[in-house]
Amino acid sequence: MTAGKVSYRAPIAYAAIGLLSLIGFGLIPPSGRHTTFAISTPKDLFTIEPFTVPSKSTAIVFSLVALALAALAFWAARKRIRLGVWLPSVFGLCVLLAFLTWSAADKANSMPVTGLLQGSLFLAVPLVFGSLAGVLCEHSGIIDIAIEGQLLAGAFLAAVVATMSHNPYAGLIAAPIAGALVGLLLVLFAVKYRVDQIIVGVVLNVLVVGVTSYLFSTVLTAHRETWNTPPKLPVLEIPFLSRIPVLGPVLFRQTIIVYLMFAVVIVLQVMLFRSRWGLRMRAVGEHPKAADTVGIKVNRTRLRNTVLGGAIAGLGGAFFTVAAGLAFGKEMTGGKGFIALAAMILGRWSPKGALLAALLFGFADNLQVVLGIIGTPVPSQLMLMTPYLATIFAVAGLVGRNRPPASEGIPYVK
Amino acid sequence: ASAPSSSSSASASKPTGPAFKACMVSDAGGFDDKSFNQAGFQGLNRAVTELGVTEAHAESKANSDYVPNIDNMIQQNCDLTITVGFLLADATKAAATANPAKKFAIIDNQFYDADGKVLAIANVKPLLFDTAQASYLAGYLAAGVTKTGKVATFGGMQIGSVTIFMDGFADGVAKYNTDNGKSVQVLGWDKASQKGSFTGDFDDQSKGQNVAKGFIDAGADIILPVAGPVGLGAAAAATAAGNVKIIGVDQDWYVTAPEYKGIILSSVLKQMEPAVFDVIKTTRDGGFDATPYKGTLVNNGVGLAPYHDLDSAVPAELKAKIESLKAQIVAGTLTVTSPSAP
Amino acid sequence: MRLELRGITKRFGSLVANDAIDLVVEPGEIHALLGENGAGKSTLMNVLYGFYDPDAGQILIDDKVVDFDGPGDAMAAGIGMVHQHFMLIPVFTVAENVVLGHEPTGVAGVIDVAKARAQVKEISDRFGFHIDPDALIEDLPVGAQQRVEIIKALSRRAEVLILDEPTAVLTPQETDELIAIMRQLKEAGTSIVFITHKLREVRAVADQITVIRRGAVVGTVAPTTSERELASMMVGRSVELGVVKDAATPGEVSFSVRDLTVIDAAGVRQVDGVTFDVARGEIFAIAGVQGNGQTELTETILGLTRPTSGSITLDGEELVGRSVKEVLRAGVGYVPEDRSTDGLVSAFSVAENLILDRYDQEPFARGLALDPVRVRSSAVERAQEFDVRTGSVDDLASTLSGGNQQKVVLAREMSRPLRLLLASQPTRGLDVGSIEFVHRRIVAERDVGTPVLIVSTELDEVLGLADRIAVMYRGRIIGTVDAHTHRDVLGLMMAGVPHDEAVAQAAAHQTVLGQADRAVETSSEEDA
Amino acid sequence: MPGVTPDPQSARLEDPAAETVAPGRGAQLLREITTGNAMISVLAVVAALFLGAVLIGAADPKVQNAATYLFARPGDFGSALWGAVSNAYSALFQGAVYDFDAQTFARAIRPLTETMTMSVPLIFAGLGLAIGFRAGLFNIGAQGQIILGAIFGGYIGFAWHLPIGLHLLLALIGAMLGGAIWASIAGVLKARTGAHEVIVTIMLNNIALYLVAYLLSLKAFQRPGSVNPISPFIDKNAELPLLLGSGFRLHAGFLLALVAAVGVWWLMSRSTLGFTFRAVGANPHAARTAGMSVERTYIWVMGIAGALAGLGGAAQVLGTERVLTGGVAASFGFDAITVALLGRSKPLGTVLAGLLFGALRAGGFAMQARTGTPIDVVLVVQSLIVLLIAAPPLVRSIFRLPDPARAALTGARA
Ligand SMILES: Nc1ncnc2c1ncn2[C@@H]1O[C@H](COP(=O)(O)OP(=O)(O)OP(=O)(O)O)[C@@H](O)[C@H]1O
Ligand SMILES: Nc1ncnc2c1ncn2[C@@H]1O[C@H](COP(=O)(O)OP(=O)(O)OP(=O)(O)O)[C@@H](O)[C@H]1O
Ligand SMILES: [Mg+2]
Ligand SMILES: [Mg+2]
Repeated sequence: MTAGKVSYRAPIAYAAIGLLSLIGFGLIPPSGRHTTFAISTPKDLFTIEPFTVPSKSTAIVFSLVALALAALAFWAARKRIRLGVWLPSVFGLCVLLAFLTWSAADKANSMPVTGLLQGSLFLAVPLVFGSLAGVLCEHSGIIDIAIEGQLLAGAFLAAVVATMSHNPYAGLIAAPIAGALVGLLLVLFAVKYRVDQIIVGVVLNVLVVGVTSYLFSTVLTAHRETWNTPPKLPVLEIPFLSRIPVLGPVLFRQTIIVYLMFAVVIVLQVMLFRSRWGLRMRAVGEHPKAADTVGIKVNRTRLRNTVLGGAIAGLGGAFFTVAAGLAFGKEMTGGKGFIALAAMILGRWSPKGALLAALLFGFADNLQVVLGIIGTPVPSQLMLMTPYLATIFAVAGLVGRNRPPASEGIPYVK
Repeated sequence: ASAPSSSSSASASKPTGPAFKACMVSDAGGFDDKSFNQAGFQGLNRAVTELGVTEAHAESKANSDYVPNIDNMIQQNCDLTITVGFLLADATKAAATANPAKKFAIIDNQFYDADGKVLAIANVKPLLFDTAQASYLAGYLAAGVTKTGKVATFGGMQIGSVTIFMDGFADGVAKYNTDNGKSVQVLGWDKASQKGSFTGDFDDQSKGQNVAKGFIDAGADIILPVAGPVGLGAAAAATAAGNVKIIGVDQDWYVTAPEYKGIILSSVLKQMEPAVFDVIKTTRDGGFDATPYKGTLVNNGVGLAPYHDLDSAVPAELKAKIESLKAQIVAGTLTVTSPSAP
Repeated sequence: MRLELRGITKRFGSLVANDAIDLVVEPGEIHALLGENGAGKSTLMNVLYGFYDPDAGQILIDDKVVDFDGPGDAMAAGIGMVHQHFMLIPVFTVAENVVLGHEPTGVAGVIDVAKARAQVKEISDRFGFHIDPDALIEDLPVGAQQRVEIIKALSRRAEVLILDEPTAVLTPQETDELIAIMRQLKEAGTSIVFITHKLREVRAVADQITVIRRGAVVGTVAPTTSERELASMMVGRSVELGVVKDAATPGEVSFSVRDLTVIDAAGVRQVDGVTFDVARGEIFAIAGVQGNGQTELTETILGLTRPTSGSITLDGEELVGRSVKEVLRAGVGYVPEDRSTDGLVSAFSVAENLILDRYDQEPFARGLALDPVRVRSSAVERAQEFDVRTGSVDDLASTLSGGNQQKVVLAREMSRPLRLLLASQPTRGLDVGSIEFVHRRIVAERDVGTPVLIVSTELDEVLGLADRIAVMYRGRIIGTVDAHTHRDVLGLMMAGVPHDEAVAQAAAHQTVLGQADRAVETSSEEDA
Repeated sequence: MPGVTPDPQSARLEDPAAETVAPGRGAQLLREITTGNAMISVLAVVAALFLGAVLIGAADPKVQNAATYLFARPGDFGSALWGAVSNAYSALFQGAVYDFDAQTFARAIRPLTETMTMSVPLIFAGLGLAIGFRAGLFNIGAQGQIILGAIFGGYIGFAWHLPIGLHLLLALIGAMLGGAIWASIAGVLKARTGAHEVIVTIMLNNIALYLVAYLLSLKAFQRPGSVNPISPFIDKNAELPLLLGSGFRLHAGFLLALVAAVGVWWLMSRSTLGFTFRAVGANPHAARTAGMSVERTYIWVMGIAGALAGLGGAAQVLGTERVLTGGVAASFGFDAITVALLGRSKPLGTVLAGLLFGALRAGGFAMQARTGTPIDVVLVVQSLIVLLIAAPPLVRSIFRLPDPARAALTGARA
């Protein structure tokens, strides 16, 4: 028998990936190729000129750093020392940079670093809102499969209200109402009638698709000008900050919905784990009977938080229409609600985690787009798999077992 | 509103001859897909108003819906059933064989036998569009108008009726480059290897927006999105970027998406509405024949939409050159090829 | 505060859990509520605590009728309750659990953690609990969880404190401390309702004893009533209180554990070089406070956990490295410490539970096919033999009372030829009647020559059943003693005091229950 | 009853059902029907149809028109509404069960056979999911597993040319294998790394979609001479034979589905493997303590669930569609979640729920074609039916039926 239960799974994975990176991106490709990275955007404070690096040696260097980190992980596992999240993060970054260097080698177009990050955030926005909704619902004990429906309902109402009022901000206020309504239906059926929460969620998604598509084909299409030409939310540039290279365009040159997203993540992260409201909600999701015995109204708590969760997802729905400046379209959320659900689990039911998981997915998705743009030999259908493969890899390789709120999905009966 | 008199409400049907029923089955995109289902459906509606025919229509949500929807149309005694898209080909063929007395038309599909030879079915009329011809002109146009030397195109899903646009576009740009010794670059599609950028579906407009933004970041200033409603996302991205133009597809986006009219350079027209209208009209008048209709620049079945507001952005000699290219294609001295061409 | 319950009736469907119960708790009184499993004690208290609405009857506080709409109202009225099954949230810290429902908050409802911590510390210090306010509940041993529950109730300034079977999980010393706390609270004017099955404890602390049987009050008596009398009031017949058994006739050693060490994922040595032997026809008991490595030890023997080093042999065969299935097939009968999570599938019928570890073997299965007729007929036999009280063997295990559930586990594990019986907490939560039965069966298994290994935190059980006793502390066996060792000595050893020192300390300082024990011994001598 | 003293109070506390003889299987079924589960389902459909009527009325141009002069001639509105709704629902019935307007008997009963045809993939996939649900695995990957089954079964079907009998058999086995492999990925990852099956199956669904799109872009999967993503026809020898001749689409897949349902019943309630599945689902700790391998069970369960879903895919390519396309799975995999849950994860329930969904689909086509009711309204009506069937208490309160909760409590102990 070897030393007890020390797990070498992660170090082995790191080593294997590092090695693959070294061979695949570094050693095998021909030498003499160059990769250009573009950093700056026109409005930046100062310009960082696109710079070119020799592809092969750069990839080798990054891979070697990754391998060194793998060795460190082995050592730490042996000594039973816990290394923080920085290790997987830095490791991932190194492998990624090796990969980017390899994939953009000798391309006519440079690798647009800022655009890559900007797009990642853009694609992540609805996922973040969706998973935050899931976080709220599940912490109070309700499984929210209806995120997709909440996003779609939010997108719909935001478009209609913004069009009617000629004010995108009005749409932003309306969207949460639509999402909350879906949340209300969910919690009503789940709590009052004790219907299996997954059935309700799945069915509500269909219901929302049905209702919005119906209204779209009838009302919205017939009178497009009056109903479905939402004005776009303006981009609010934060003075000075928005002109910092890379960070500025990514973080500070956004519409209000992105700022709201960060605000909601921070507020929820704090409130969920530090406030009375959060404590009570989590108590209800973990052990409703215990909550009941200290005088917390279990079902009322579930109701409120599921509705609130729905509202947050609804707000995320506004992203598809008023924030993006698009008219509503049938089923325009395209399955993002399910990805959001996955992001919530991947983020271990925490707002912070949801943000990171959504960003990971957004990044993988946008990487695929950017590679498509600068030209890639891989067929489009296979490229489109990237974000899903990345997510599976993340959940299987990095995250592993995680624990949902203990009482989710179970109706509370005294 | 006031109540109509009871006599008029009793006789709602139009008094024209023996009733002719024209029907249509959409593919999974639905009739408001901002693309060929919608255009075809407009043709049907025009036939109802102008010819007084009766109609029935069924929207499909999935591949499994085609057979039952077509069958229901037959049960509805449709004289002519128009099916939209190659995915309905097998179902249409089966229904046509089982119901030789009924007439059918199918958009964007040609039948082949087991050896890959074109197959004619006596009661099915294929309605085909060689959109590569029109997008060839669009490519030439884009290459002539671009300031950055980069133009782009992307698709919804990688299927023939999408990539045919992209093939023509790429060839048009290439032609411009050879004619003028320039090196305008096409992002998002490589005709030779048939590889490029796709959003993966025809629903999620934000993906189109993101892809377009990627192109814009990479320096493209004219984009041809071949992705139905997802293309509107590209228009939104172009609007946000400021100096980027869009070339629409299928219909004239200047008309169908007026909120973006300021950036619509032109559109690659696929004239399904008149084609559908015509086939209904001739069938009603007893003139049905199964020879494929092929929309080309010759018969104006495909074409390039007017430049509208951006007319001034197109130099006169470029306009002239495009006209002459069109004439050459019409005359047959210039052929536009695509692996996906009908 | 004077508390009175008048004519409380509570039904669950057609089951009358409380039938017109009257009860008066005077201010500053320790009132014991005694009754068998399922007698309706917890139900009554849950009514009092506002958790259930009674179907009939009234609650009076200081002679005024009150109407509770939920536990919140009851708490506001000064009633606190420590539930039988702890109402603690495993993933929360102690402080969070304590303040839940009445959180001290600052801006925007953010909890004032410092204040919460201080609250815990203050009460913890007052009673000498030694509870870290920032510890997670799931990391705490049950005894500590219990103290958290008490802190929780006290932090709301309860004037009436209901303790529902608080001693079921405590060591004698801990029980002693609890009794001291109860007395301390009583001094301060708090009334206490104290629920238990343990007659010894009742007689040691109660001012009044009310006995409940099958939902109705049998009588209220003084603590001077003899144990035998109380037991027969509870059960409705006379019961044997001690374990009746002949002296052991140990054969050769057949089960040995050598230098067994288990280090868990977090690097903690849960089992630390444990060595012992069990002979045929001998009951070897491992005593110890919960959380001292017993769980890991039994799980390692069963093959659920891989040891870091050491060996386990049964009749000379090495068990380390074998799967659970192989260990069971080698003839190990295993009664897990927690029947509801590890012993039973509550959504399965009694019959299915009776074949849980043999469902794929003859005669229950042929190839892939189960033989439902055999399964059922064998289940009927087992149920009869082990006196499992159920309507039918097709009933779900979840509908059985805890005692009967435990009998199902025993019936399953003891109905095949065994080469080792390994039972953890075999009678946890059972009433006197069921305990008597379970003990008889274990002794019978010993008497046919099976080595028996009992792991128990219950001193009475260890003392009554065992032929030899080992005490486990922090993963080590700190001493092996014979079955006649005094409970106070064992109690001290369970707290980590080595044997010799324990003997000395015990002589100098007797526990309340130890004293009660001696009193019983002398009185029964007088009886005789 | 053994060992109970004849105490007058004991009758009250002891199980009252102990006196009655345990009812046999037949009596139990009878009781289930008479205690109103069937009744509730019927009423649920009635209530849902009533709610749907509102939408149908709102969608109907005649009704809209009459509504504009509602107060002038309310009778018009009433008759228009009645006309629209009765037409729509009779079309639904005629499309799903029996077409009394049909010229021939064959045409008249064709709808029923269509319903059965539509139900085949739902039953297959639903059975697979049901096994997972009972083993505690929330597999929502039926969509991807259907696709993989269709790819494998379809490829063998059109690319190989084998003797009659053997060809079909191999194609079916291939489909099972395809589905099983796909599902096992989630099973293995869960067993080995603890990766949450919900995330993995969602991701695998998306990957499968792109995988089939990719394969269909290859010459090997396309028809000769065509570049469209559509496969050649399945060989005659690999087709699932039609049951009622060429006038009907009903094929042997339906019988296979019924056989599969019986098989699943046997597996789950009469086999040792099913015993393990149920034990692991109900209490993995106890299962592990009893010597079962929880990890191996996860892999088995997913494998079998995937094989069943794969058969669903085979039923589509080899039976109903007879070609492989990218959309071969339609939304069967998602609908199957509701089918399985609505059928309470029991084989008979799943078959019945599958037939209900099949009927709603088949009827939906007729409703759309005959009355012009938008297909989205059909979706809405469908989801309402499911919600109401799943929520008996709601139906009871709508129809003011007595609450049988008390009776049920005593019933449950029997
Ligand atoms: N929520 C409930 N639903 C149905 N029956 C219940 C419920 N709670 C308790 N009972 C039943 O009521 C009776 C009394 O239970 P109660 O928990 O009050 O017993 P107890 O005296 O506390 O027993 P123990 O000593 O085991 O704690 C039991 O038969 C029990 O099964
Ligand atoms: N949910 C229920 N519905 C109906 N009857 C129940 C239910 N739960 C328990 N019972 C019945 O109530 C009686 C006592 O069960 P319970 O589990 O409450 O006992 P208990 O008080 O916990 O006993 P033990 O001390 O042995 O654990 C049993 O006869 C059981 O059949
Ligand atoms: Mg109990
Ligand atoms: Mg109790």
